[in-house]
Amino acid sequence: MNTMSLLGMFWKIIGAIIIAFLGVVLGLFYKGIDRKLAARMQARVGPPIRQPFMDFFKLMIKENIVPENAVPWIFNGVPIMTLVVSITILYYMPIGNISPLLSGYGDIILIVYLLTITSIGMVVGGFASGSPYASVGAQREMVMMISYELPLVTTVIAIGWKLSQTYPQLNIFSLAVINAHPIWGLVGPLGFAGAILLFVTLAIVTPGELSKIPFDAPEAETELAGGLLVEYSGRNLALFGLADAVKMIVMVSLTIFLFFPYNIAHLFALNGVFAIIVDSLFFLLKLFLIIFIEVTFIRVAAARLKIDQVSYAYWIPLSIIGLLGLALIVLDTIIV
Amino acid sequence: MEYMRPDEIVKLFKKRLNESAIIDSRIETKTAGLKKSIYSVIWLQIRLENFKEAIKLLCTIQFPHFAIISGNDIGEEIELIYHFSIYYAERFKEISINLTTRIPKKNLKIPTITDLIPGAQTAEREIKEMFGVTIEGLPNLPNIFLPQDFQKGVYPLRRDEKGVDKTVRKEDEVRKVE
Amino acid sequence: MNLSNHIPILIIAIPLLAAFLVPLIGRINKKATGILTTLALSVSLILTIALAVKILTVGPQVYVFGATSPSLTLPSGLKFPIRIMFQIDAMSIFMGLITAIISFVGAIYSLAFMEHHSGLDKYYSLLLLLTVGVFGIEFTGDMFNLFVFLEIASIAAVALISFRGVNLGEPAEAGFKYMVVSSIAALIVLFTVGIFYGEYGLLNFAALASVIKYSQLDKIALGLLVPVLAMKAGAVPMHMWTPDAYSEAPTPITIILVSASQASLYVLFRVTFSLYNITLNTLAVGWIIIIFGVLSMFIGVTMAIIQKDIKRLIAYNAISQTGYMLLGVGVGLAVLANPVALSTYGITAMEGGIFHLINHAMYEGLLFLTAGALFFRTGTRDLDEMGGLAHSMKYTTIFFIIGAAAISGLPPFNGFASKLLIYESVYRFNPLLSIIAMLVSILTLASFVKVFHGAFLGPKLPKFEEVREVPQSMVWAMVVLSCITIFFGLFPDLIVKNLVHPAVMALIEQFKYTGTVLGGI
Amino acid sequence: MPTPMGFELLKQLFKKPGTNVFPVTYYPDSILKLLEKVEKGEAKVHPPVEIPHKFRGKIVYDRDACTGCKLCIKVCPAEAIEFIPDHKKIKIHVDHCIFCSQCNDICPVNCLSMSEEFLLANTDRLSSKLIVE
Amino acid sequence: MKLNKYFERSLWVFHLNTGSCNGCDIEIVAGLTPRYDLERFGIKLVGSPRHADVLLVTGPVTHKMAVRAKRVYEQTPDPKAVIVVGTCGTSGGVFYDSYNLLGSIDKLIPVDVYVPGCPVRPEAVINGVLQAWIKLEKLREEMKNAPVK
Amino acid sequence: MSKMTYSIPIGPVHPSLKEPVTLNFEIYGEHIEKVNLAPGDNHRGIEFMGRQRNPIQIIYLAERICGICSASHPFAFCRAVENAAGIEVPERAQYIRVIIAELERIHSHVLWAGLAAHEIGFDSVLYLSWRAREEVLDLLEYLTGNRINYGIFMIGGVRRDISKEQIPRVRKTLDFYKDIYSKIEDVFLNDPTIALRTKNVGILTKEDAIRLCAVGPTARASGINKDIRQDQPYSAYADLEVKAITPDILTGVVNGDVYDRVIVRLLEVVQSIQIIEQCLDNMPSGEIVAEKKLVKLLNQLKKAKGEGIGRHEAPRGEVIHYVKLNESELPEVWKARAPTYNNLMTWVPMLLGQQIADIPIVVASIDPCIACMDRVTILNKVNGQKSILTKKDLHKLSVQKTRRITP
Repeated sequence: MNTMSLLGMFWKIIGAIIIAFLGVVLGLFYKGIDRKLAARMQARVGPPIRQPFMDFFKLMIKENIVPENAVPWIFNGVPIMTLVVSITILYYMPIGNISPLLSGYGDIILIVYLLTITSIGMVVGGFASGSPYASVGAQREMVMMISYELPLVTTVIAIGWKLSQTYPQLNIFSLAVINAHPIWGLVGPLGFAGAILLFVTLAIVTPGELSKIPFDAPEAETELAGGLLVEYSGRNLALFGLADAVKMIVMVSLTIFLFFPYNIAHLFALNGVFAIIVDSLFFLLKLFLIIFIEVTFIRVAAARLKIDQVSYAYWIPLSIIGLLGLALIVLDTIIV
Repeated sequence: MEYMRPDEIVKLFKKRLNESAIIDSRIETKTAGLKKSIYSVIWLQIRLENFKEAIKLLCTIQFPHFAIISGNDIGEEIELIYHFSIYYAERFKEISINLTTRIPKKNLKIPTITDLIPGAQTAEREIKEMFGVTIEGLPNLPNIFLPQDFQKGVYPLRRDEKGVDKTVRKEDEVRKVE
Repeated sequence: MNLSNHIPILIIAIPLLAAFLVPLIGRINKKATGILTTLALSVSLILTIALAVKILTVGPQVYVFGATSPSLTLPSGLKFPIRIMFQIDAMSIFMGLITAIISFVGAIYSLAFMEHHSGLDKYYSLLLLLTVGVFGIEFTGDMFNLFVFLEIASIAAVALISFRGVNLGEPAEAGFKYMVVSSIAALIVLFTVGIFYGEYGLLNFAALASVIKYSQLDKIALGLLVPVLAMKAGAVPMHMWTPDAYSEAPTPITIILVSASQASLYVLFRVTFSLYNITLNTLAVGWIIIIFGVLSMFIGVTMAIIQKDIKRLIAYNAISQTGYMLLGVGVGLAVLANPVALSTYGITAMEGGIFHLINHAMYEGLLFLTAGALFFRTGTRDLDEMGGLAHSMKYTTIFFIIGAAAISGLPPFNGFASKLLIYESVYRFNPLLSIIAMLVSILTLASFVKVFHGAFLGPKLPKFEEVREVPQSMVWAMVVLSCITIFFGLFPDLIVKNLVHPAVMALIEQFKYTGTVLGGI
Repeated sequence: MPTPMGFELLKQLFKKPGTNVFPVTYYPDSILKLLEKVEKGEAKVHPPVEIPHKFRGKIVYDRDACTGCKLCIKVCPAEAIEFIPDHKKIKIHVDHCIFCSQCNDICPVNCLSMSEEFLLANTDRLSSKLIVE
Repeated sequence: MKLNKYFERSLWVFHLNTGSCNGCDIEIVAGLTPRYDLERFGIKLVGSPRHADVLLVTGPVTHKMAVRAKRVYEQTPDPKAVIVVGTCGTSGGVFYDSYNLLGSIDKLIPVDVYVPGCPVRPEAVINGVLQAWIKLEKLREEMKNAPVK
Repeated sequence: MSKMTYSIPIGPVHPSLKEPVTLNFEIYGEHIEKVNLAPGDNHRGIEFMGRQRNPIQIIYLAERICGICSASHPFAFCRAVENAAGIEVPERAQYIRVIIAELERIHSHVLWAGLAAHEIGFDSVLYLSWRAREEVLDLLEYLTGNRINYGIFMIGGVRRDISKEQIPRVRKTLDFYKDIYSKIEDVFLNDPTIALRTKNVGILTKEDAIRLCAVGPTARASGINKDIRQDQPYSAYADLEVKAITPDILTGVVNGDVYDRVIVRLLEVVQSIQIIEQCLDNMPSGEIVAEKKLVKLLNQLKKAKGEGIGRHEAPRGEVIHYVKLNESELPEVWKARAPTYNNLMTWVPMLLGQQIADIPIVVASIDPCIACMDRVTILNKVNGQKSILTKKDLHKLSVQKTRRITP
């Protein structure tokens, strides 16, 4: 990195800007779709798909109130930090067959940590607001973060390990590599089952990571009046909204990279620009499907769980599922 | 004890409490529906001294369902009506019993019934706050309805000088008059 | 015979001299003591850096006291190193750097922090002695001097831990605990010295390493050394002394104590790698160390989360961080005998562990310093007492955030760099290890969010109305550490390539180590 | 989720939503322009859910029939009706009216009746739209 | 106070009951349900006044709630609008002549739109929102012509 | 504050409450240590107003005690006045009254089901059930002329008849409910997440229910099969076979938790449908009101002297009105008691030991009607003498609490 030519740097910056822009736009766009679909499932017309954009622009002109108990520079800094971090994650993500902007050692672990930072951002923001509701919300977010970390990490490590067994010399944790070698191809029947378990784990971690129903205890509308965002208004709220949107993209693409990194361009013997276009489109399609399954549908088809139920669900059953998946994959490798 | 008809209940009261205790008693029977099926309401007016034992007696018949206490400011006295119903949970059996008693304004005191029927607490506190009746034996709880800083000695449902005198008239009286 | 050959002794000698000068100066002027100490330590810092450059470019250096060659020719014509000597290779100087930086920072910090205490002259001379001891442990080339320096350090440390007053309960207790622990350690070391001398008639590491044959006695020696050194390093389950000592000692001392424990960690590595190396059953010993590591990580952090005393909390986290180093190096040791595994991930793991050593010293120091700053202003270490300090102590808050982020391994701070190395190598040895490691760092994060919320966030408390930012010197001390923290975080490959990797290699390649001494013979 | 609700939702996804899109489906580009168009009759506003016969909407007053008997004032629960002594007529303040139509029932000459208009939102509660006389 | 055309396209609503009889409240909620679905217009019920753009106030103001209502109004960040739903909020309706009522809400906080009705039908609520849109758009026009300072 | 409990005020303005009421909780960890009710935010002094109005005006006042029970209060009030003045209500009117009351019950219970789902964050169910609810509202509008606050009750009868040609429409709606009902029941009783949130939450034992004089579904869910329509049948109920619904009808056991209350309400919807159908089947012909001429009625009431109570089983439980007429235009006493007035006290045993997350659903589970409940209270100040902490203290305490529960 530090030995990078000036031109390369320049291009990277351009790319960074583009990706940031794309990420935000896509995020809001998919949020719109999510809301629309949810509405349709509830037999409503629902808001227009561009609604999230309007919400954003509206919030940008709203007055930005800082409660007197809050520590202003933290209170205002956190939303920006959260947004920046979640955009940074995008730079490590290959889209279709376009290689990621940044890449180095263990991107995926880096991503896991960056995701943590976004959650921590919310937590600190909540605490910084100095309202009891926000504090309770922040504590819940904290508890949840710790709870879903184990299953998430298990999934990531398990897949990395499998790859490392097959290709010892590759730089395993770089997403590009994982993207290039789908897990399903590497494992036998046992491992296949394991991989499925791992997918389930990740699919259930995702709504928690995005704190969507049934895991939205931290922001429980009817209990905590908006939870850790209760004191936020105007610009800060808008930024949090963006961060949330981007985070959704990130989490879902994570699922895609780990489990469905397939491209279709080569099927049509395409190459060059067309390949890129086709694959990107295909990627968007995958994004849409996974979002529908992991976010929208679960969101509308479940009631909110209590925090202790959430934490139990992640610590015990889900962790067990994850570890089981790992065990199966290991077994698969040892036996074969 | 076994089911008693309204008149039997009144008799029971007359028997258990001494004659003078029951100032006035009447049994209403009402009909309903096409079949003109009958249900009855008992009105008993009881001397203040015997009031508590009347309630006790009532409780011996069956743990009564306590509804509410109505109050009325009649000149020198305040009339309280305790609305009960017994023999509920059985078709056509339920009987409403209304125990009336009058408290002289000189000495507004009445024993609490919360020791027998905890559910009556809200109602008693309400009466206390609305009519300034001292409920003896009711733990001195904070006002449930009136604020702490509510004007002392003002009891909204009183008709005498202790009631709220000026009320906020409809806000655009003025407009109307013009 | 230019001066540069004498740097090693100078590094030790200057603080030592200063240590004896300080009381004299103290008679004239209290203030001067601090200044003198700082000067002395700064000089030795500069020298250390110079030496580091030399060693990393030229190669290991052997400094023999009172002669040019360590060896002494017996009438029989047999040659073996017998003289007192320092043997400084990449690993030792790596440790030396840590100590130099930390002690220097500690000295600066003390200037303001200890201002209002009495008996400053004692304090400073003890501080210097402690530093000398630590330096010695890291530089010495033979077992016996190891014991000597160990003792020097321990005694100084004990005095310093209970410096806040023997009549006060906790400091005395903490000091006593430390005394017991370190004297046991010293005795055991002395015992092993006896064993080795009895068996081989040698004390010099290199010489020993060249002849050691992992006999029954050696096994015993190892079995004695490993736990004892782990204890000195504060690894679970022999960690009971750490929280007390760390939290009760004056903050500048605390951070030097951290580097002292790391020194004994260094000795542990030195013994296992340079002394025994592949002669021993690496897998078994490796696993033992790994288990020490995992236990420390997990128990340390879980204990940390429930603490109310900010310094104790950080201390427990220190324990759990020690676990990471043990884990990384332990994996390295476990696969030492297996060149393929070693080359694919063993070395990376060790790099992670060693790199974490210096990172840990930096951010742990930073955190302790911020904790000290809070104590300095609020006069309490109880989290429930504090609150809303971010309003008034902005810099401290920022430093704390940096430190906390680093210790919980959040990018882009140095903690992440080293932990990443550990994760992405250890999981190949055993995936579960990585999972635990990552989980632990999240828990660490949780514990620090708790501190952050408790101490800094929230409404301004009336009782802390007059609280303001800490004095210059303390701020600067923290600035130094946070700069290093961030720098290491941003350019990890630079550090790893130039500083850490050589150190790791120095550990792994035993023959080099022996060669430097015996080669001259 | 394989819950009853889950299936229900999936079914619903492909059904037509049960929404009555009054007055328009989405927010128009400019509400004022839309209203102009509606004035001109170029655009159409989707009607509300049809209201039943004998719906109690805004009150209608037949000024000539009224005899000024004040019975309506007697029963009006909301004091929405104001008597204007000098010409023995009444004035109904719709912003007070609770649409109980009690006055219609009691009026001896049936000069009061309920219309079907219920979209009474107004930026000024004293506007002439909300006063019937 | 800034305004842009997205403001009225995503009005977030905070529902404030100052002592109403529930009729209007449930009709407001009904307004969100499939039959009427206010979310079509980007209207969404939020839990905290900090997030709100519009206050939907129902009911005659009891003295107790008067304090709250004022506080909520102050907590709501600018720009904001107030829509009174129901007759009793508009003028007091049946609730007059009591010692505990403030009467209509406009005595307390500036009101933009009144929606009489007892209770209002959900369509009437939509109509009220419509009035608010018109008002806002007019306001924007003015600001474009003569930018307020 | 011994165990570092900290206090959270819920309400009067809180998204989980559609009406203002203040509950102060002392929370330890996530668990409720102490509950302190402070109702009265919604008080309008209705009984006081009642003193200055004639009975006909009071009907509409009573109607607006609560918008959701806007048939129950007039029903009870009219019965009270009739008893006091000795007015006989024509049978047809009695039947119409019952039909309206039962339609209201359907509307109220379905509404409640939706809100309950909303409280536990299950908005899809909210939408499902409220979509179903629109049907009955349309019907009520069709019969009475307004969706809510029907204004159909009149002393001595009803104001509008249900004509022959209206009946098919009614039956249509009932059929609609018969099939939508199965769907709703399926969702509520078979959804795992709903079960997770409602089972063994907010338990009210039968003893407590009796001692605290609970009424309505709240009492029935605790196993007291108390229902005025059964115990002391009035109006047309006297001719119908009404049985009080208790959860064991469906499950065989009585737990008295939120889940049981759900069951009771759902079953009562079915019951109401049956009742209405019976009413439609044997609805007698005849007058719909005792005295057509309102002026005459007013005079009659002015002359009347006497007292009477009127009771009615509202969706939420027993409503009881007491009226005393004393030969004057204005009634001397008008006392109204709504079900929530009694049920309010049951919150305390239900909420103790529950979690913060349970508050909304438990509070909602008695289907509170604060508007009803508060009609009598005068001004009220938040949380009596119990020291409600300032925002700062609150924060401070929550800070301490964080230390315990993070993570």
